[in-house]
Amino acid sequence: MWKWFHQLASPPYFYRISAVLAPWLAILGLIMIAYGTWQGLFVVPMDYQQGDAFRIIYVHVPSAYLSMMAYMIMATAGAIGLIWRIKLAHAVGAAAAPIGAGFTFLALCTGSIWGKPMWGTWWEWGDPRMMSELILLFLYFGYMALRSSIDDTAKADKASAVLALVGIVNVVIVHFSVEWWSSLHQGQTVFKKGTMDADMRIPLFIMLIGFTLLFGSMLLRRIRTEVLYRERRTRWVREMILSPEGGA
Amino acid sequence: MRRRSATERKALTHKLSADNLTLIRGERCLFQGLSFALESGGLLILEGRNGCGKTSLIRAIAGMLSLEEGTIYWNDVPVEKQRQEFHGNLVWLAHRTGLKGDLTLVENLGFERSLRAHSNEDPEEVYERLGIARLKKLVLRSLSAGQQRRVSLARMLLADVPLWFMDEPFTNLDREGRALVMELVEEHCSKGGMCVMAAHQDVEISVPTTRVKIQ
Amino acid sequence: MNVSMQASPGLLTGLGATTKRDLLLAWKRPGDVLNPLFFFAMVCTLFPLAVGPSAEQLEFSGPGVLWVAALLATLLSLNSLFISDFEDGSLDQLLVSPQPLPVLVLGKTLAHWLTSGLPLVFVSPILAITYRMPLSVVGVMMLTLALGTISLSLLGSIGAALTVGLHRGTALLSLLILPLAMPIMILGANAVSLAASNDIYSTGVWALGAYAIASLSLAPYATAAALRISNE
Amino acid sequence: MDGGFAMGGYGAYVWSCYSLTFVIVVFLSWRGRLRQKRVYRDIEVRLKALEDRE
Repeated sequence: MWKWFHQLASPPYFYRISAVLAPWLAILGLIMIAYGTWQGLFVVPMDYQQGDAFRIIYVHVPSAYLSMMAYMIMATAGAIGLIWRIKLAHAVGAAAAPIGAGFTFLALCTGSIWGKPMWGTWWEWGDPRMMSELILLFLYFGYMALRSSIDDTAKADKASAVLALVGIVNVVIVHFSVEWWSSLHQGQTVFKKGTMDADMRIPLFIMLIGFTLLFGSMLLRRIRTEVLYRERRTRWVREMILSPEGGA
Repeated sequence: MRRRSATERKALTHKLSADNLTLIRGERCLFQGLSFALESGGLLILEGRNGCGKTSLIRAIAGMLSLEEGTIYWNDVPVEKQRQEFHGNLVWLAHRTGLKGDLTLVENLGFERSLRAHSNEDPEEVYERLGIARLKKLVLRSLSAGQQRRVSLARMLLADVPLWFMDEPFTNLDREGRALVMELVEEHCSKGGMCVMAAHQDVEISVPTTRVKIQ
Repeated sequence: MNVSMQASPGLLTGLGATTKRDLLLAWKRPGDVLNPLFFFAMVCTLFPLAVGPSAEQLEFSGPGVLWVAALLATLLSLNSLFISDFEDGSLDQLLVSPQPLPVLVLGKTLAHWLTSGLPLVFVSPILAITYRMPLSVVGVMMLTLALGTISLSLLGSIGAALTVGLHRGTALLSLLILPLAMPIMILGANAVSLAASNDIYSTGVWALGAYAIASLSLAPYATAAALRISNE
Repeated sequence: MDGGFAMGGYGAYVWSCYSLTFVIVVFLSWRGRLRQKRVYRDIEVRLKALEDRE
């Protein structure tokens, strides 16, 4: 297991294996998303409380979940990179941030569109989940801004890893403080997490897996780019690129 | 646990060595596979043109810059495993003096004394010798660059450590000042100290010297 | 333990010396201490001009305005926490000192709080009274500001360390620190509001205290790591 | 079929969410692909130039 881990952390090996893996993840993910979307939009009966508007959860929940998972990946990768000095880990962090920011933005937008028919407002300051997502988006922006303003890659890697770790501690605190705050201000009655019927739950489950796979494929592609850039002076990159068949 | 006193520490011989150092800064590989060893009483000079990576190397040896590859040893133990111990044995002198322009000489050196082990030498004598005794009460901002340089030399002399790091010690100094620096290094090494120096000009000195040339 | 005169000075000496040096520097450059205070007062002046001077409005928005202004003023002062040390080479000296870097960093942050947070605490009552805050609430506000600015200084020192030596450091520092500082402001401002409406405000105060203790024990390590990275 | 697309009056909300999701997913993968191509081409150009010089 440990040996395999080390092998995976070797850039040329990772570069080769991810080239095979990424398209399969994408295809599998897209099939599941297509099925889930069709089910979610047309097959699943509408919710008796929210009507057809509840169908938004099939895109909202996966994007909210991915926004947090991307941050977890970013912070974990940062810790691994700082502690064990594995360079590939920093590449993972750099690759996860823009995707995570994209899904956070998506989660905010879909949440807000869902909120309009449900609460009658596009934005509800009193909702702890929306506030946490917003602050998460700011954290992503900070992370990317810090990374892009340091020219030296190695330095940018380490500095942004520290920031990601400080941020992850804070995400938890943000969540609790916002929850306390909204309890003071009588947050609008957010829908209760009622039990969902199985035929509603299964498409959501499929969507979650599909989005995760698609995310994995996007992440792999970006990590490959990062690896290529960081290893641009090494022999294996030189040999691969100058070889007649190339290695895109 | 008993801490070693200065005299005991000086009686010991120390060793600073590096094995297979590689350093990459941004786009450039500054050096590769660099090794050296320095023992008590010796001087290590890092030579090369301006901007060739001397300063990066000396910073890396002092533990301020992380290396791509290689290990630096203090008494045969990797420095990263005993950072505090290693830093307790060195003093750092560089172009940026690390002295506060708004504070007086005495205030500046007083701060340093509370961070680092200090020698038994009388500060007044040291000031006298360096020709800065008259400036004691002045704010450092009002001193010339050469005089500020001498103040940082005073900090070096007042610290009770075997290892001196000097990054370009001759800049901003007149002939007399340069001769003084040489004299101080010779004296330090003859007492069993050691010195790592980065310099872009030739240094003629009667101390066992190791030279590392960086292309 | 036989500590001879030549041994490296102890931790508390290092901590005290760094604090003392920074306080001395602040004393010689009072502008660095006063500017954030003027800024604080000016932001507090802006709000009534923008939203109107009615007593009801002021009473209602007072805690929030004072807290936002305090947050921004602290942010303003954080900028210079490590910059001069970075420029004159003092940072190099701190990094190669035999004292543990987190301790020295704590000393510097303590000095920062004494010259930025604490003056804010003492200036705030004057502005609070102009916002018609009752005296009993002013006490709560001073307490939350004192606790909150400790955390702000500590948390901000991480951001200041990460951005030291960068070209666009100032703007970046706010971008990094503001999201992290939000919980502190939420806790502080709402505790004061609760006190103003005669509610139980102790939850907020306790949480701020816990936050301050947690950041006292964790932030210096992060700042020290960030400084080593930034000064490479 | 009309009832399916109108979503009981919530059609605009539901469809805008799904299209936004589509747009963002496409945007993210397009950006990823673009950057990959750019980095690859930059390295290729640099290496070719180096080879020519030798």
